[in-house]
Amino acid sequence: MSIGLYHFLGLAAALFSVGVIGVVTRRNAIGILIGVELMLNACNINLVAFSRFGGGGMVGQVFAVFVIVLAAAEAAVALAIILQLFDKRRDVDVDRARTLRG
Amino acid sequence: MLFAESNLPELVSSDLVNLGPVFRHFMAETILVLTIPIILLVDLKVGKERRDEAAAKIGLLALVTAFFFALFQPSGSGIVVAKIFRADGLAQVFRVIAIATGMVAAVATLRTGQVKKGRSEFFVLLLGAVAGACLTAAANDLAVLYLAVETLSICGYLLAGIKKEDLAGSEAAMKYVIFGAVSSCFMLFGMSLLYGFAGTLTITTPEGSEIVSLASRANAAAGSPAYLIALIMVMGGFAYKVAAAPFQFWCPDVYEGSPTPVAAFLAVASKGAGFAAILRIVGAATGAGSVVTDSLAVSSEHFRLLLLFMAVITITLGNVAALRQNNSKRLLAYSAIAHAGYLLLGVAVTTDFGASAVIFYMVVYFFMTLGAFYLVGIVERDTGRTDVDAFEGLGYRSPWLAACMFLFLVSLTGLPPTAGFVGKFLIFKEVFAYSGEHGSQLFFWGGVIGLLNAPIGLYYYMRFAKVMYLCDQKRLPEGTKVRFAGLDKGLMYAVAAPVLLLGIFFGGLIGLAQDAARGIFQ
Amino acid sequence: MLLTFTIFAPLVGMIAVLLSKGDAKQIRGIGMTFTLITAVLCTLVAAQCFGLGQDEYTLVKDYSWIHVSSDLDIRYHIGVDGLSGMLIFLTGLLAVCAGIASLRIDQNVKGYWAMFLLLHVGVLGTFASLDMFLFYVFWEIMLLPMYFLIGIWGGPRRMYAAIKFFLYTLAGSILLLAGILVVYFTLTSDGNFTGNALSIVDITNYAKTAPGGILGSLGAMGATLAPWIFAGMFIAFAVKVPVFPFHTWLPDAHVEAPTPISVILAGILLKLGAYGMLRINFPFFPGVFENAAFWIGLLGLINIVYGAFVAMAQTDFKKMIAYSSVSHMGFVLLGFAAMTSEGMTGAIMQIFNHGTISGLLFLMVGVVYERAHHRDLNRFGGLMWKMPVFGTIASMAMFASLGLPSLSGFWGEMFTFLGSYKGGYDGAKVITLLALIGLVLTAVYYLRAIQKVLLGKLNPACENFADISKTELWSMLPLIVPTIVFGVWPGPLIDIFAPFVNGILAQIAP
Amino acid sequence: MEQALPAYVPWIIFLPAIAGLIQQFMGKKLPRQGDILVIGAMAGSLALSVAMLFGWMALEPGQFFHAKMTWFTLPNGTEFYLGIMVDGLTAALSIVVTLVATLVFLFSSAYMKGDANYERFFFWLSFFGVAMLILTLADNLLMLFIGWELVGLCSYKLIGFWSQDLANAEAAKKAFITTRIGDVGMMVGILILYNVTGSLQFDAIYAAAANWEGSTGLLTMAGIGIFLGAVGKSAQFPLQVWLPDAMAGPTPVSALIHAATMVAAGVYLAARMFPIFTPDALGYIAATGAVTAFGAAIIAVVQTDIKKVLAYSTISQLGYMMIGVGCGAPWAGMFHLVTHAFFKACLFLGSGSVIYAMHHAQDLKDMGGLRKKMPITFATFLVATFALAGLPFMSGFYSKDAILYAALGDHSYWIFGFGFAAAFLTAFYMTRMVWLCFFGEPRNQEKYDHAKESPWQMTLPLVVLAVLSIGVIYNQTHFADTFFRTPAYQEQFAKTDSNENAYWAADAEPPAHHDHETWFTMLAWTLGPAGIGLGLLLYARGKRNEKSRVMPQAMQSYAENLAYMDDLYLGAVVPGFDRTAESARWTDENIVDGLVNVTGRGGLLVGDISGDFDQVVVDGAVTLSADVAQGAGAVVSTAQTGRIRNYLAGAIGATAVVIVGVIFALWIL
Repeated sequence: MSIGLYHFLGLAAALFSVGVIGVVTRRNAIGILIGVELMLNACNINLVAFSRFGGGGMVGQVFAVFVIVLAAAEAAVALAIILQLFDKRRDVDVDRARTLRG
Repeated sequence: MLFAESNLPELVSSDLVNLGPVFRHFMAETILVLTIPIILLVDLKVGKERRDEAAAKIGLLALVTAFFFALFQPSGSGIVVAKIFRADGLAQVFRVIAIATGMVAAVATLRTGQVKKGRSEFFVLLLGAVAGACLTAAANDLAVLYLAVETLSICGYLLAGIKKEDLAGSEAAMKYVIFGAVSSCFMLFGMSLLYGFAGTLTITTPEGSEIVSLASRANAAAGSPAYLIALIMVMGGFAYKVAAAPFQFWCPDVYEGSPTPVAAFLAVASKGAGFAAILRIVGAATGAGSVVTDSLAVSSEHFRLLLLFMAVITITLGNVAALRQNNSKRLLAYSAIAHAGYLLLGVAVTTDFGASAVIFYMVVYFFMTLGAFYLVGIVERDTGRTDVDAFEGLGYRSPWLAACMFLFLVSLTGLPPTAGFVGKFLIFKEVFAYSGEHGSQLFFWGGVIGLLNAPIGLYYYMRFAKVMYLCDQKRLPEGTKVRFAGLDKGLMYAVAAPVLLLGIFFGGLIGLAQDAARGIFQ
Repeated sequence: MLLTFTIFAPLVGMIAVLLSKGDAKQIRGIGMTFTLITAVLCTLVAAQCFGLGQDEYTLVKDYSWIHVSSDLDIRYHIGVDGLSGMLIFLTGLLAVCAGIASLRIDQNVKGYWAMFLLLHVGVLGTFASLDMFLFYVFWEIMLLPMYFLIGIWGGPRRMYAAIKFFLYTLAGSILLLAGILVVYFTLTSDGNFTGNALSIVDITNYAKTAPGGILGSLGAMGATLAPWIFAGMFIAFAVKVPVFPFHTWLPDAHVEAPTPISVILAGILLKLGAYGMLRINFPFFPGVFENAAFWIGLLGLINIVYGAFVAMAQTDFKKMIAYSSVSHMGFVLLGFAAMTSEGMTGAIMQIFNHGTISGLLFLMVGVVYERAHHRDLNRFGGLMWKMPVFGTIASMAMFASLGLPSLSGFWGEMFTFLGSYKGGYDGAKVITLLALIGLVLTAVYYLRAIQKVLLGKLNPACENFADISKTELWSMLPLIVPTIVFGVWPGPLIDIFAPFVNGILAQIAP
Repeated sequence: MEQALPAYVPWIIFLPAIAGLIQQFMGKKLPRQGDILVIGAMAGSLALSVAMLFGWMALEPGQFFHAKMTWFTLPNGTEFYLGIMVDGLTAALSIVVTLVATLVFLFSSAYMKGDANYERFFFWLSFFGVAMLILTLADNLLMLFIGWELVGLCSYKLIGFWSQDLANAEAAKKAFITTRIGDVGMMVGILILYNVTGSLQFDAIYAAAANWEGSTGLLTMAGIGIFLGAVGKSAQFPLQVWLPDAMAGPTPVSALIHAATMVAAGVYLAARMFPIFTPDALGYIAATGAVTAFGAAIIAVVQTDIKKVLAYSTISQLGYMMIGVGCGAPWAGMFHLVTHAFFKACLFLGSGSVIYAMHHAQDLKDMGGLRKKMPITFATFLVATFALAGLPFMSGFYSKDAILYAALGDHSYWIFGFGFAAAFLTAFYMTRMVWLCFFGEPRNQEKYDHAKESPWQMTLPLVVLAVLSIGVIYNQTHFADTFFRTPAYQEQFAKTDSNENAYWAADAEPPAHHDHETWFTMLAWTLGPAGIGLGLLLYARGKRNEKSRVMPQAMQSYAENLAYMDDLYLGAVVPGFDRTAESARWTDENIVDGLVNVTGRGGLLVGDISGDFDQVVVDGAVTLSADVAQGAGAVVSTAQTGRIRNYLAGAIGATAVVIVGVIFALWIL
């Protein structure tokens, strides 16, 4: 059997789920960010797969490229913010940062 | 056959090459974007002591000019720029709102001395965020929409944490960014699926007389659950932007943590942008313009109900949670959540009238929420407190400030003769009308529950009124008199006047909103 | 224009008060002037309302306010018939009394008069509007000034009372809004309905003919919905009336509110509830009303007896009178439920006369409170000998309230009973006979009050009480006169609202 | 049938009304504080009503004066009238009212001299006159009811005239409320009648009753309802408790209101509504009358307060009148009303004169031997006593006799028995009182020495009334004939099976008194003397005084405890009501209000703890919805843990649930 669209979709879904689980289970901010990256890449797989197999044309792949770029930017910002927090709190456990609540 | 037949996108198409239309229809955005490098350059060149105010001057100037361009640049429901933007009324309204919010936020920051140093940074981010919001409102292509939203978000993350020395600020920023990143992933995944179904990223394109939308491209497939799931995930992303359940958690913390003007900006501008996008996506996805096939009708019916539940839950959640708050920023945050719910109620109806009601409400919301936040900012500046009791006796110590605040609160509660009432009236009118025409009991009870939330709202909004007026005048706290003069005063009057006037003469705005909403749904 | 002037005269007054730079004295002057102007205009309006035809309105003004589409056409549509004319007259009357009584308010005078006048804008507007949107707007406008008047100038627990009043009424009016909206959307999508879906007049007329009521076009859903909407609106108005079990805000509000505000509250605001029922609730849903008549009558009975019992147990003078209001407004419901000419007449007479009498009673309490600074019935005694004029008027007021013939309170009860016994629903007779107990109970608590306050040995604590002053007397006169005149000669009162009664009976009990 | 009303008749009401108005507003300034004005006005209406009486007597049998004008019209066109109807009843009663009133006013001008509120007293007196005359002349139930309530008001005000003393105020309140209870019954009657008739005019009601569609039970109910009103006003069993207390008022008031006129109004009402009474209703009335007549008579025997004795005797006599009405001889009842009015007023005024002489001592223990000191009072008192005791040739003899005979004719023998015993007791206790008061040795020498005959304003009325107590001036047999010629009655008489009235059907000669059976006549003749004899036997020897026991123990204590009625009411009924009220209040503040703000209480507690009372009181004062909300609010804000991961879990979890739900619902199902 040849690898078809649905395999890619399945892979993407799986990857996304893995990312989600990572995000929810990690206490470490960096870990969460990694989870986010996984999810983003799942999306990219979707886009590319659709544009390859479906009638989507090139736009999907272009979109994917944009996503990659944005992911980088987002990650950078996120890291910056987390570092800022780290300066004050000296740990990256997001759960301990809970002065704002209620 | 799962996919519509492909039409190869000419990405580098002729009408993108000649940038004429872009500039004609997007002068405001262009100005904002171009100002960013200018500010950065100035920041490099100008001496340390003068760079802050220089940045402030330039930034404000840019915002003001952009505002006027936004007001007067041509727009029309048919106009599509380079396939990826629409310069229709919807874009127009929300773009104006976004820029105006940016202006007020900037002024507030300066007046309340929130950001002492690193102003250039602040203005760069602010302009970026505003530009992002504008483009979000105008985007007609999933990719562009994503880019715009992310621009808005990323700037927003940094704005929330703009006070580096402040722990709360940093924590707020952290929560904001993580929550934002995750939910944007949901949005993106949903988008990718939509792209798969429709085979295009274009949301709606007017082809001759009738409008071709995502849904119509995906026609047969639109009935499938997967399509619905895609929509849900996209909505997840936007729910985060507008702080609607179940993506509302970040909202109170971030508003409380971040500087008040920033909170105001997030509460108004990015919520507005979010709703613009929601209107477009939902409109397109429930088959605007296309011949609505049965399968599509079914799935959009399901989607409608989901939106209804989402809205009702959001309203109740926000109102109920607000009851317990003593921090005015937190309280306003929950009220912002509740209002997101009201707006969603208008979206859930998925008619042009519903959309117009949403637009109307958004405009009103812009005035009253911005005003409330601004006043909170002033009180915070002079008393250093953000809890509700900081307002004690203001009705007698600075009566006009109190009067404005009271007006905003009454409007937020939704009592006549203020604009807030008219907004709620229009939205619930549409809800009940829908339940009537489609004989939908669910919508009827949804409407009733929504209405019954008003007394709860009244209860916590009136807490302000209580501390401001019903305090024992004999023993007013010897707190410093809250200064309410000059620009603050002028600005607040300018914001308060419409809240009252639109409550009495709202015909014009309704007309405007209906023009703007034409063609979003059919 | 007369009507418009009447509605907005107080608003002008309010602005004048707010803008005036004068001291308390001048502000009182301005406020009082505009109150008097309003009162005069009200009287003129009422004078126009005699001899109208059935379902006929006068002084009608109908301008487009917000015309967005034929779908959404909100109009400034006002007009008066006998009923609203009568109530507008009552408003003017009580405005004067409350105004005079307000002259002694010296804390934050400016704010007080501004709110006081704004309140009347809301009241008059509600009575005059024939467009449901307008009606609702005015209806809500009343809330805020009332909230502040109780909350700022009230007694020790004023905040509690104020917020309670506010929440109850708003919760109610939200249901009203829901009802208005449902009626509105139904009619806009109803082919047979020609007319403005917000116009009270059009809808009332349509309700006569429409098959299956005004929600008929919804078919089965309309049938299920109509009772809900009716109930919702009824609750909205019942809160104001107030009807058991929504009455608990009333005692608190009354006890805390300053005297003039209690007068307005008991004299006018309670009547707004009854008015709303007559103007909107019943005419819109005649069918539902007929089925609900028994329950409404039952609620009336509960109000009468239960309210009287609770009043009997009070030691706070003002609270006792507050509960007596609950009891007396029960007669109004009883009369409505009957669907007979006598019942309706009795109820509406009760609306007017309770307005004047309870106003008088609250002024009385105010007078006592002024001097004693407490309202504990057990700490008075023998005032009759110290303050004869006060004593005479007070006992007159109380006897009027317990329904002594030749004073106006009698007619409302008498005709309510006569009509209610004829009542068109099953169990009317039983309910009426049970309600008769109210006659005795009322006598009991009023005579007790008279005995504790006026009779017996002069309580040494009351040694230095002065008899009522000229001002106080003037503030009561406008209420004493109608109490006696309409007691002896109820004719004019009946004549003014007779056409309305025929109209609504033709509507709800054809 | 109807004859045009003479123009002067309304002035019977107007005169005292005008006098009252003037008195109200400028009483203090008038000469002699306006008493002349009031007395004169009442004398005027006396003259007018005498004229009216003769005017009416000149009419053909069965005719009567009637005039009415529309008062107001209901929306549905039902008209209500101000009307005056003058038939025998009216004529008789208005004479009684105006005459007694005039005399009492005159009496008061001396009795009340120097009272702080002298002019108020006369205002209320003339107000009472107006109300009573409205009641009398009314041609419809509504006006009658209005007058009815107004006399109640006057009685309230006058009983409590000296209400610096709370006891008097209490008595006044008791009177008003007790009668009000009766009025509830009357309202029931009115409602039923109006519901059937659609009008409250007497003629309409008579007509409706004559050919009654609808159940007889209903008509009976209406009748008894109306009668209950009379029970209240005329202090019949079980509502008689207020009348003895009402003696707290000034004695002229007791004479006018609580002996002669107002309490008799009940009998008038019963007679007026006679045509609507079904046999059952009549039976009930007669029974009530009998019980009251006898029960009160027993109590009167043991009273030591001179006014209390008279009060109970009044109750008992009113019972007598009710027997008359109930046994189908309203004319007899009315006849007794008239005679009783005069001699009882005389007795009260006499006692007033005594009290006046004794400086407001009312207890028999302070009296004795007064006949020497105050001869006129004594003489008149004696005459009136004979009348009340029913000695032959005195007015009371004829009227009682007529009533008893009616009872007999009605074949209600136990009632006859009761009335018979009551008559005997009456004679007895009157003798007892007269003796203890006027004969024997003075028991309070000091007071006795100061006592002296009263001024002419007081003695003159006594004389007049005493004269009117002489029976021969009434031609009793023609009384019925004269005073019940209105057709409604004749129909009714035809219906009731009283052979006394049988002749009304075919209007034959009215039955003459002498054709009673001989045994009855004998009985009637001996009854009074027997009672008096017994009285003398017991008291004349001076061994016994007011304290001494004259009856079997059970009866004695029954009488001394006023038939336990007050204990019943004050011990059970009143506290019962109070407890109900109290629990109602409690319910209202805790349950009803509580329902509507549940956590209000909870909030309060929290408030006390947190010390931030007001804040939380207001927080607590929220509607049910907002209350639940409060709780929910707590929940939600605790869900807002501040842990970003919980947030993510919440958001993602919710979305996941929805997605799974969609998949499940749409794909798998």
